[in-house]
Amino acid sequence: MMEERLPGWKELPEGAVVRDAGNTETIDVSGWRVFKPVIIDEKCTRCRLCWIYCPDGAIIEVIDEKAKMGKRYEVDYMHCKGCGICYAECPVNAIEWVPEER
Amino acid sequence: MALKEVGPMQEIRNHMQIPRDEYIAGGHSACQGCGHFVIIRHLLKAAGPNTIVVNPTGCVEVVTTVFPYSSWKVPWIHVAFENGGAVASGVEAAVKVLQRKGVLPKDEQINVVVFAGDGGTVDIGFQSLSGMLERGHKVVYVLLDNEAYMNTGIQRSGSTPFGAWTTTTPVGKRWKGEWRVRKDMIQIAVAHHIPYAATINPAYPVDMYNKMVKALKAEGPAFLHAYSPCPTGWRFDPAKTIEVARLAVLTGYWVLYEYDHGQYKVNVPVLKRKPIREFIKIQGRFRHMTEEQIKKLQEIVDEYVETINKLVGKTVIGPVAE
Amino acid sequence: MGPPQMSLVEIRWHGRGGQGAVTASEIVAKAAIAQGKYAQAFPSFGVERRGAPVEAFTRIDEKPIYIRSKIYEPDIIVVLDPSLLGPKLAEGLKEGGMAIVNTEKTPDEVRKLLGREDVKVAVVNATKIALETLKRPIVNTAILGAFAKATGLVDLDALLEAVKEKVPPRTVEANLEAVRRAYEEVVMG
Amino acid sequence: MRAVPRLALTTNYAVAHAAKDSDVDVVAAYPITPSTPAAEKLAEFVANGEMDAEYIHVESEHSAASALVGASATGARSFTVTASQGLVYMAEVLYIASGLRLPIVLGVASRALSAPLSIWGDMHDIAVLRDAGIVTYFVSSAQEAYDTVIQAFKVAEDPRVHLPAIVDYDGFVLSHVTEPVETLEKEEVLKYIPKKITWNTLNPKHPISMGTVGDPDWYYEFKYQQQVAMENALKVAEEADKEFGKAFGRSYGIVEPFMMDDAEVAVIAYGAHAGTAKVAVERARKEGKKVGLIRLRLWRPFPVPHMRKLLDNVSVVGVLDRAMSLGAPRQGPVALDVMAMYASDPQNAPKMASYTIGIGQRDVRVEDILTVIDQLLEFAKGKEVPEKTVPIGLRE
Repeated sequence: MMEERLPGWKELPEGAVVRDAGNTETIDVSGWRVFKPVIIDEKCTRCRLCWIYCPDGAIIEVIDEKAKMGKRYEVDYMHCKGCGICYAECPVNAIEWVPEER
Repeated sequence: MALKEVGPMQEIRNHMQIPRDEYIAGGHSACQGCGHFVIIRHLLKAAGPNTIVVNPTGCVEVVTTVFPYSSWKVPWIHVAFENGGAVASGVEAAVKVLQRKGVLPKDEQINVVVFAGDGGTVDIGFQSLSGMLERGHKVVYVLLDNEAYMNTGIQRSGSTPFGAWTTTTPVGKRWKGEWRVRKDMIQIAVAHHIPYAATINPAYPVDMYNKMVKALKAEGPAFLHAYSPCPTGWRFDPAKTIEVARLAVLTGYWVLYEYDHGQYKVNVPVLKRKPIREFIKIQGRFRHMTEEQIKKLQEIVDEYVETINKLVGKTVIGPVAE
Repeated sequence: MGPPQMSLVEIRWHGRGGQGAVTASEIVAKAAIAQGKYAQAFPSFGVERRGAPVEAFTRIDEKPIYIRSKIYEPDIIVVLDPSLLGPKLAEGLKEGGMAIVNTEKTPDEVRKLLGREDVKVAVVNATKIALETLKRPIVNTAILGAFAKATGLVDLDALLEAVKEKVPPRTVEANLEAVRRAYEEVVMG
Repeated sequence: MRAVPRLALTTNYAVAHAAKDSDVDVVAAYPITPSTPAAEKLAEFVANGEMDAEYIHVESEHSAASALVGASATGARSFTVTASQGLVYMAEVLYIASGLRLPIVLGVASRALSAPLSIWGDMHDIAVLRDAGIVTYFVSSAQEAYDTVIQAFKVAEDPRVHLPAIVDYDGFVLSHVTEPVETLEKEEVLKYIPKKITWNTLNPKHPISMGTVGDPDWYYEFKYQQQVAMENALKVAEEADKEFGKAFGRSYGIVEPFMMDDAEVAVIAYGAHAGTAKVAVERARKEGKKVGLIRLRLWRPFPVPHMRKLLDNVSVVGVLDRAMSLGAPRQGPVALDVMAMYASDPQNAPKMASYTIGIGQRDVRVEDILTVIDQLLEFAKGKEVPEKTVPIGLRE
C-alpha cells in the first residue's frame, strides 16, 4: 500500500496556522479507553454533573421532548477517553463502568 | 423547575444555567481526567465567542494544537513559555487601538484570556505577568495550577507543595520530596492593585463560573488561580480528579476566596476542616511522607487558613475536626 | 570675516557637563540645515556627567556629508567655560583656525593661554550676558551669537529660529536676547 | 510641488518620526542605550496626540517583542526600537515572530555586546539575529533610516514576504548624530503603505490557531516557507525602494555602488562607516587608485545577484565588518557571505579579504580605510591575501 502523502510546503498555510480550528473533533480517542461509561437513563436525574465535570466535553446534553424533563445525557464515545470522572461523580449511580471490548 | 441557561458574561444561580455552547473541541490529547480542561471549558462558556486566547507553552498548548489540528473554536495564540502576560498585553492593546480606529467593531467587547500553567506563571513567566498586571491591561489571566512542570514530566515548580515528590524533588537519602512552601500568587497578584483576583476549583462549578464572569467583567486585569488536579503527576486514579479537588477545599489546603475591589471574601466556608491527611492519602506524590512531614504540612495549611481568616476578619475556615 | 574657504567646516565644542555644549552644537547644525546646508552634530559618545569637561562636534558643508569619524583637526573650537582654557584645548586646531571663547580676557591673552599665535580669536563675556538675560549662568545660547558673528556660517535669523525651537518655551525671549547681545558684543582679534 | 519639511534630526528621532508617519498602531519599548531617545520620542508623540497608538511600557525587551507579536497577530502595525543586550534578549521571540510570519518592524541602534560592558556601537547584536528569518537593512544616514523604516513596513507586510524587518543603524555614530531629514506627511506615506491587514490575525469572526506544534512531519516545510519568503523579500525590497523613489524622489538600491565602473579593487562596507569609506575612496581615486565601494544596504536576504554583478569584474575585494563571528573561518559575518557567494563558481571569484573595523566603537578614520585600500591594491598586484581576518585599529 502507498504511504499517504502529506501536503508539501507550497500547499501548507503560512506560519503553521490552523484555519479550521476545532478540528480535533474529527479525532477519535476512543482507543484510550479500557472502561467505558454507560448512562442508565432511567436512573439519571438530569443533575448535569457528568456534563459539568467531563474534561473532554464527551457528555452530550440532548434536547428531547419525549425524554424525562425534556432532555437526556449521552456519551460521545468518539471523544470519551474513559477517565471515569462521570462515573465517580454521579450522585445516583446512574453511570455504569463497563470494560471496553473491541 | 430548572433555571434557564444564560448567555455568555452572565452570572448564574445554579449549574443548570451554564450555557451549553462549547468553544473547546474534544479529541484533544490531554491525559485522562485532566483538570485543566474542566476549567477551560467553563471559562470559554462564560466568555463566549468574542474571546482571544493566549496560551503560553505547557500541557494545554501541546495537547490542543498539534498541526494540522486545533481544539480551539476561538482565536488562539501560543508564542513561548515565559511571555503569556506580555503577549496578552499586546493583544489587548491592539484590540483597543484597532477598535478606536474602527478596524475592529467598536461596540463589541473582545475578551483577552490567558491560560497558563504554574511554570509559565509563578516561575519563568512571573516577570511578564507582573508587567501585565501592573500596567492594567484588561486581561483575564488564568493560572492552571497543577503544582509542577507536568508538560516536561513532573518537575518541581515554585508552586509545588511541601512534601510533594517530583522528578526534581525525588525521595532519596537526603531529600524527601519538596521541602519549601509554595508561592502565594493571589497575594502577589493583589499587590499589583488589580481590581479582581480569586481562587477557583473545578469541584465547585457555580463558584468557579461566577468568578470567571466577574473576572471577565472587571475593568482591569483579573487573576484567577485555578486548582487543577493532575492524575499523571500527582499519582491518583483519573476518576478522582474532582474528588481530589474537593478534598483540597475541605481540608483547607485550597481556600475558595476572592479579592474584589479591595474586599476579601471567602466564598466556600469550611467550618470543620478535614485533616490534611485526607487530602494527601489518595495521592501517590505524598506517599513517602513521614508523620513529621505530615505534621509540618498540616501546620503550613493551618497558617494559610489563618492568613485568610485574618484577611476577611473572621473565622470562615474553621479548625480541623477529625 | 567670511566663511572659511574650504567647503567642509569642522567645529569642536568644549564645555562642562550641564552647560549645554551639546545643545549648542545641535542648534548650529539645525540653523545650517534650515538654511539649506548640510550639517552633522554629535556629542562625544558616552556618559555625560554634570561638571565634567565635555566635547561636542559639528560639521557644516554645502554638500552632503559622508564622513562619520570623530573630528580630530577642527577648523573652529568654541569654548563655553573660561576655566578650561589651556594648550590642550587647541589640540589639532588647524593652522590659522579660529577659537571662540566665553571670557573676560582679550584675544591676545586667549592666544597666549592656548599657546597658539596663529589662530584667530573671538571673545565674548557670555557668562555676564547669560546672567543678565537668563538670570542663570547658562552660556550656550549667548556663545551662539558670538559664533554666528565670528564665523558667518549661519545667519542670525536662522540661528534665532533654531534657538527658539530648542530652548524651554518660558525662556525663549531671554535666550534670543542673549544671542542678539553676544552677536553685538563679540570682539574679534 | 510637495512641501518638504526639512528637519534636523538624529537617526533615533528620524526612526521615531518614520514610525509616527507610518501610523503605527502599537509601540512596545524598553529603554536601552543608544536607542533610548527613539523610545522617548515615540512616547512624546503618543503623549502629545501626534500619534494615535498604544504605547506599552513593557518591563523588558523580551516582553517588548512578545507584546508586539500579540499586537501584530491581532492586526496592529507594530514597532519597537532596541539595541545590544536588548536585541539579544528579544532574539527568542523574534525567531517566533518570523515563524508566525508577523510583519513587525524594529529599529536597532546597533551596539556591542557584553562582556566587557560596552554601551558603544558595533554590530555584534544584529549579527546574533542573522539567521532568524528577519529582513535586515543597514542604513548609512538619518534620512535613509527614516525612508527605510517606511520601506520596511512595505516589505514586511507584502503577502510574498510576511516577515519581521529590522532597520539597523549604528549606535551613536548614527543614532546620536543630528543631520538633515526630509520627512513626509502621514497621508502620502499611507498611500505608499496602505493600512491593510494581509497577514493571519486573531479575529473572533474567523477564529484561527497560531503558534501550533510542528512535529517532524511538518516543521521542515514551515521552515522552508520562511526561506522562500526571505528569497522573495529580495525582489520585494527592490521594488519597494523603486516605488519609494518614484513617489518621494529618494531611492537607494539594495546595494549601492560608488565609483565601481572601472574599479579594479572594491571595498564592501555597510552602515555609518560606508560614508567614511566613500570619502576614502574619493581620496584614493584622486591619487589614481582604481578602487570602488559597494555599500551593502540589505543584509538579509543577501543580495547575491546584485553583489555578483558588481564583483565579478574586480580582482580583489575587501569586506569591512563591524562584528566578529568568533571561531568562524573568517570573523566578518558579511565577509563569510561574500565568500560563500562564490563557493560554486570559484573561477569567477575575486581575491577576497576580510577586515574587522570599528569594534566597540573604535573610531573609523578615513586613513584606516585608505590603509585597507592600499593593501587591496597590493593583493591585486599578486601579494597573497591573508588567510585570517585582518583587524584594523587593533593594538598589538
